[in-house]
Amino acid sequence: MDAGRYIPVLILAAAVAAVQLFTLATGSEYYLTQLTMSAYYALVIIGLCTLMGYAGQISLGHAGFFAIGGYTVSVMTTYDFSGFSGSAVMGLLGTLGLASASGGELHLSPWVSLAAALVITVAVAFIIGIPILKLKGHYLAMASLGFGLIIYRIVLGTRIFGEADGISDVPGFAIAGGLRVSGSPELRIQNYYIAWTLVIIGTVMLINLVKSRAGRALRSIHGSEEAAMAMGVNASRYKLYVFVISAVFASLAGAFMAHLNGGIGPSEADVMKSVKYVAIVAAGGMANLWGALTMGVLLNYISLRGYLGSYDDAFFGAILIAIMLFAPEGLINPAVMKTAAVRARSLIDSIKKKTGRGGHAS
Amino acid sequence: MSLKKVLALTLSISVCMAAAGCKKAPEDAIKIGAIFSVTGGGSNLGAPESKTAKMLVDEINAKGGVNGKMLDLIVKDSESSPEKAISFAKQLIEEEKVFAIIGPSTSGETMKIKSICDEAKVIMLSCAAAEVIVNPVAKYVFKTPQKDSHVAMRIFDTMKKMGINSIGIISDNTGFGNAGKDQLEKIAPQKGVKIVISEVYDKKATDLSGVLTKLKARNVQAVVNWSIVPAQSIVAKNMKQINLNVPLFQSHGFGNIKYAKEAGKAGEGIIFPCGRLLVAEQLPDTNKQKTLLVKYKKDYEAKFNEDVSTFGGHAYDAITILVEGLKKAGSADREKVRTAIENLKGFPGTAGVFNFSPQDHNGLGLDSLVILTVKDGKFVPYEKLD
Amino acid sequence: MLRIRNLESGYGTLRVLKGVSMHVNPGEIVTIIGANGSGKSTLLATVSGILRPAAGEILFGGDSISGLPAEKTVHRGCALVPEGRQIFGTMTVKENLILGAYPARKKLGRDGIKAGLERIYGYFPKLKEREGQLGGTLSGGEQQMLAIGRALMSGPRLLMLDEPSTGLAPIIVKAIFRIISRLRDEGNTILLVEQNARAALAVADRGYVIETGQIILEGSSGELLNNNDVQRAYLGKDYKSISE
Amino acid sequence: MLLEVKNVSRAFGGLRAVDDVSFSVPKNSIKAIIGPNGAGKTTLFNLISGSLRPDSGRVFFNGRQIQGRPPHTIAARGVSRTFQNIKLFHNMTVLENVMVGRHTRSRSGFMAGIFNLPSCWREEREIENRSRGILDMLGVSGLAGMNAGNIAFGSQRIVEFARALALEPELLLLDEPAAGLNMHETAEIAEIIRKIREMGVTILIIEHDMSLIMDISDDIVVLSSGKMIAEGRPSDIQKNPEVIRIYLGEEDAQDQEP
Amino acid sequence: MAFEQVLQYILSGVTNGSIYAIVAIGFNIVYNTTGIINFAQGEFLMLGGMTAISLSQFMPLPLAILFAVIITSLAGAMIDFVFIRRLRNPSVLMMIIVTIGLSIVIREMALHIWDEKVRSLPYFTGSEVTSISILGAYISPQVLWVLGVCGLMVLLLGLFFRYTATGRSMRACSSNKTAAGLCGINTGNMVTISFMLSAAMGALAGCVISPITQTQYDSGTSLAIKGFTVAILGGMGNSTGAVVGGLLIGMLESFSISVLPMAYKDAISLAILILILFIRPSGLFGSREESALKEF
Repeated sequence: MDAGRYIPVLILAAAVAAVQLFTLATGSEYYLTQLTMSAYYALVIIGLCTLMGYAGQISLGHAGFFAIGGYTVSVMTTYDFSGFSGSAVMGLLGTLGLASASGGELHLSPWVSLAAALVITVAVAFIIGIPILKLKGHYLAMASLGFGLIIYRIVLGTRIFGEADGISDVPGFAIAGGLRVSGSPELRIQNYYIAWTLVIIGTVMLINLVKSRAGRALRSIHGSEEAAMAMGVNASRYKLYVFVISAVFASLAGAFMAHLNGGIGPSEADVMKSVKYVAIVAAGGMANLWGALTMGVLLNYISLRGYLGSYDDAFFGAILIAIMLFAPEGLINPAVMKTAAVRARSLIDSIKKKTGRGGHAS
Repeated sequence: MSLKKVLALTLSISVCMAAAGCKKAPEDAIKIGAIFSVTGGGSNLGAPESKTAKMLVDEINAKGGVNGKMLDLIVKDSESSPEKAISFAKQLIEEEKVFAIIGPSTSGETMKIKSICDEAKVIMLSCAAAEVIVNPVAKYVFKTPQKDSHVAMRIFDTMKKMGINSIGIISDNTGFGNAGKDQLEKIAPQKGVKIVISEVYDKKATDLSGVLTKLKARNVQAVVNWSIVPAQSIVAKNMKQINLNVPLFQSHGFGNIKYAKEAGKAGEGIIFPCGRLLVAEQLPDTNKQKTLLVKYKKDYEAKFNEDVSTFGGHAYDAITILVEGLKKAGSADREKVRTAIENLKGFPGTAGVFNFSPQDHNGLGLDSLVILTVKDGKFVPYEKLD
Repeated sequence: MLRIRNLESGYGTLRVLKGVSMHVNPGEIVTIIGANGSGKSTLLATVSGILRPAAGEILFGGDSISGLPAEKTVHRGCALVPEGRQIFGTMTVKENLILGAYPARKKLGRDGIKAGLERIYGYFPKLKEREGQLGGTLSGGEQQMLAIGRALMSGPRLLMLDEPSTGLAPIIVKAIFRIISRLRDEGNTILLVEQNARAALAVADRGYVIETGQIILEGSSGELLNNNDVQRAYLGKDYKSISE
Repeated sequence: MLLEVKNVSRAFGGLRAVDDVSFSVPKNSIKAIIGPNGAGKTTLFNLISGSLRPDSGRVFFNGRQIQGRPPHTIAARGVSRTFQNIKLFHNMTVLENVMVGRHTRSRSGFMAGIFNLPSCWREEREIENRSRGILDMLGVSGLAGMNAGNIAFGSQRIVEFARALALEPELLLLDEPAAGLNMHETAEIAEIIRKIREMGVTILIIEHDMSLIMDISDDIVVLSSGKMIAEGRPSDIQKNPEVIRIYLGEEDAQDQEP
Repeated sequence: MAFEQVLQYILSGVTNGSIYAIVAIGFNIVYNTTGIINFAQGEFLMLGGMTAISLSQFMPLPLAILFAVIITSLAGAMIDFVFIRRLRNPSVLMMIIVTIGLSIVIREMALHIWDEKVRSLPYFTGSEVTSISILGAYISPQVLWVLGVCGLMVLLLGLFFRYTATGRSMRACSSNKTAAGLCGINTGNMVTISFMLSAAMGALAGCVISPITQTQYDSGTSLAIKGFTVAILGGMGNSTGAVVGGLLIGMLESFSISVLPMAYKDAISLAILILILFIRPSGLFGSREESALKEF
């Protein structure tokens, strides 16, 4: 039913494949490295887009969830569990093939750590979500920012999380068959597809959600929480669920990214990262999943490629302001692109008028 | 200067995309990648490193390059983010096919790309301090700053001479502070010094009187501050202000006169081990490093109108070592150059005299450090120089 | 006092007023009646400067005030009590009133403002009781009184009232209209926009009937009250009479 | 009795917004609440619909206590409402607004939605058909695809009615449904209210338009400063001296004389 | 704990607390007129400090500070003229994003104007090593300057907002913009004034704290986060709340150091802030009544 909603997804899938084939043909597969990383960030961003754009709840702490995923996986896959080898749990995991000993060390399977990461994320999202989602406006912004900062402080101040150095030497994640999430150059193409498959699955799930009864309820909360509740929508539960889902998206991205990069550092939990996520969602046009996805991939790609050198942050700040001034509905929106052009022209005109003919804008 | 820079900023934002695409370099140039934290948390390190590297490469190229080939330096600003460092390292290796990588500036970033470089068989000369970078040794990974353990040993040795037995440590929460704190805690028992208390402060800390009060309450005989951030001068000021009058030891991170200047009168008497760069002119002429130190110092200060720091020196050493390796190998063959670097002996750099070996990819001994102190706002030797 | 010629105005590209001409003489109450969406409030918003006219002319005391922003129009002595009251909810009643005197603060001086306050409390003794209370905590009727009082503080030459009876209990509506006629008796000039046409015409000297952005009828209150069309369209004893 | 309000009180700070109010609404009747602004009418609505929690007193709906329960559970029991200052979801179309009204009458959860299970499809079709049916009945089906924020004020009221009806309420709370409407529109609203009553829905209405109230309501409750000062048939209320003194005013009472 | 130590912790808490309070007050000024949080507030401190440091090489300190305050307030006015005025119907989220964007851009511009090095103004009285003894605990005289300036600011701002026509008009704008216009208040100008005022306050604060905290191109950001925390804790828009909130957070941090590792200092103060928000969503001194009347 309503297969039309999946047409853009098919186009995306085709584009993903086309890009890979293009790089293969031109011998420029190295572009896939950053496209893969960008895809994981895009996963965080579409989750956040659902929370912000559709349910209307801002979160300035989503890097915290990314870090929870990434750090849990990193700690658990690098930690030597041989001290626990006698315990019943380890025994069970061993018989299930989820723990393996090598070189005198006992390591857990990445599946176990991934599961643990998701469980922890869901638990934290519930615990933190119940109280903070009662807040609104600046107070919600502050509380979520506070959450993000606390996570940042914890990873930066705790030895097991590697403090400022973060965690290195995280092994790859053998998913199934020959599939393996890892950063080695031979696995570049399959990792590109793994990341984008996750993004596509995530997008499909979120599209489904938005168009479902639950999604409608979420959007109604954004429209008017009071009216939504009067219509029988359990607003606090719905807000909480979508918060948890977006947290899981972030955490999942963090976990995969840790395997891909072979480690994680505190910069992933930095507040600036959270701010960037929010800004990218805004740049994409808030309640616009495709806009968020496009901007998420594009802006992260530019940043990871280092195109802007030391002006990366400046460029980012400038983009934020420019979008809010000229295209507050987001860039990926045809109507808006037109008005943006009009507004930009009128701004230029007014500057010209103020400064006299051919004056300088500075 | 400001207007010019603002204009430059606007201009570069608009053209940087295009600029990134069309870098011009001679066909047969030797490409060298550099990953520095020019901005972001490690900018205290990355900025002078980046300046030094560019200056040095220009100088070498002006003299006709190495083995008749020009050097092409590609600097990437990682903003102290490991994920960016990873992305850049892969870009430099796979896309730019660089011959070697200089940097990164911080240990966290270095550790993330250590295996990437090693697997790709690309020589990496890290400018970060942590000991784990070269221990265990990775075949293609070297580092130029002095070992933390050596710095710690020199600090403890000085303390013993002063009769200090119980100390308090504070360190910043950067990789530098982190690694230093670990080494201090590891070596203290061997040297018979008791660490009464060890605290970590934020790299953006603006007031440390609280934590120093905690130290004061534990009656420490000296304070060791191990960090690279501006708070180094705040420590000195706060100690005086809360009347904690015990000797203050700093790490080699203090090796930038601006911190001493910031601390003003409170900075007087700070003791810290450091390379010889900062006291270059005061070295005896017999010293192997003197000529190059004086020259580097003069060039840098003339060109950038700012005081030289030991961090820029790390990049200086990385490049000169690489160039020496290239010269010794006679060709841009990675294996040969790597072996040449590994066997480099008695090579003078800013940090000390390098003696590499297959077991030691740092190559600096205890004697690469001298103990300095601050007197009348200047760095002077605490002991007689050799 | 106020003369409007061929005024056109609206929101964005939407033209709500399509060539309105009218005038208000000193000392009279003029009312504009019309259905929802006919352009009554748009007219007041344009005169007061909240909206910019697209065409036409607004003369106030002989000077053109077309296109002047709201804050400048008030300084000329043309005050609006907006629809929905728009009081300063987070400030006290007294502060609300003092702010009303803002355009005339230099002329009035401290004593003038004090006298103004007393005058307003004379009209609305309830406000004196609530002097220190936050505006937002007042009841709807009290807020309306406060809004009128605030507009009067600057001693305007023309007072414009936009739907002062909206959402108020009948007894409060009556009280408000009593004040309006008292103001007229004291020589104030008032331009009144009302949904409640009967009550409006009862206090007004003259009236205009506006429909889809154009004045379709004008005359003295008596004439309008007796006009068949007006009776049918706006004075139906209740809503039922029109469906008959 | 469908709804019974027993000794309900609620204070804000020192102000007793609703003070010991008791009344009941029989099935299939229309009861009106009138009173001066600030009398506590909307507060009373909020206490019934669950937006606010009473300090004391009880509210029974179909014989079960509902006071203090969250609004969404009360809505699920069959209490629907409109708002004084229309609260449509401006970020959604008219049809979607009405479809939200079907929320309590449908079940697909979060996970079913995310995975777009076949059970969702059937339910979605059902929700959409019912919603279109309601828009049809109220004569606004032409607006279905419009953005709810972009339609005329009068139509917004009607859409809000449609949304409230989509919940298939037993009790409908209408908060000043004629506020800001002209005569034509008020007549239309009266017509709709009558139609709703014929469907078997019980109505509790707050309104200032006395002619509308007198016309449609079976019973009137008069509030003033949070207290109930009168209850009775419209004709009695009009003659009640207390009500005239506090609310209607002298002339108006005469005006309204039939 | 000995008395002197307790006192020393208190003094250290007061030092930091008053710095936080000063930043929070800057937030409140703009918030009170426009209802928006200017996340670039921290950058005003940095700009003020940096400008004063640059100027102090050419002129005496008081003059340098004066000019720095004027220049920064002009920068504040420019921000309003160039950016804030151009936004149509901004939502809370849009304002958060724009001001965050501004803060990033200003910071990066400062980096390219002044480079990454840390600088500071000289101590107003005494020097780096001067310390005043109070009942056995010690404090830098500059802290007294910070306290004095902070106290003076609160007092003057309180009087300004309550008793002057301009102050009242600014509050009117925050309460209801349309109504303010109808009262003859030029709302656009009031917003400009509030930006200038908060920039000037920020710049002054940036100068006073510079000897203690030192100034670097990115020193505004962390101060802004602290200031925002304090402003929220005290109740947005409330100057007294800002001071009490600032001192509270300052004390909390300083005493948390005494028992817990300093690395968790910020986490602890933030956790407590979040806890307080759960119990009292309008902050310690925010009037619930008033916050219910605010539009968002």
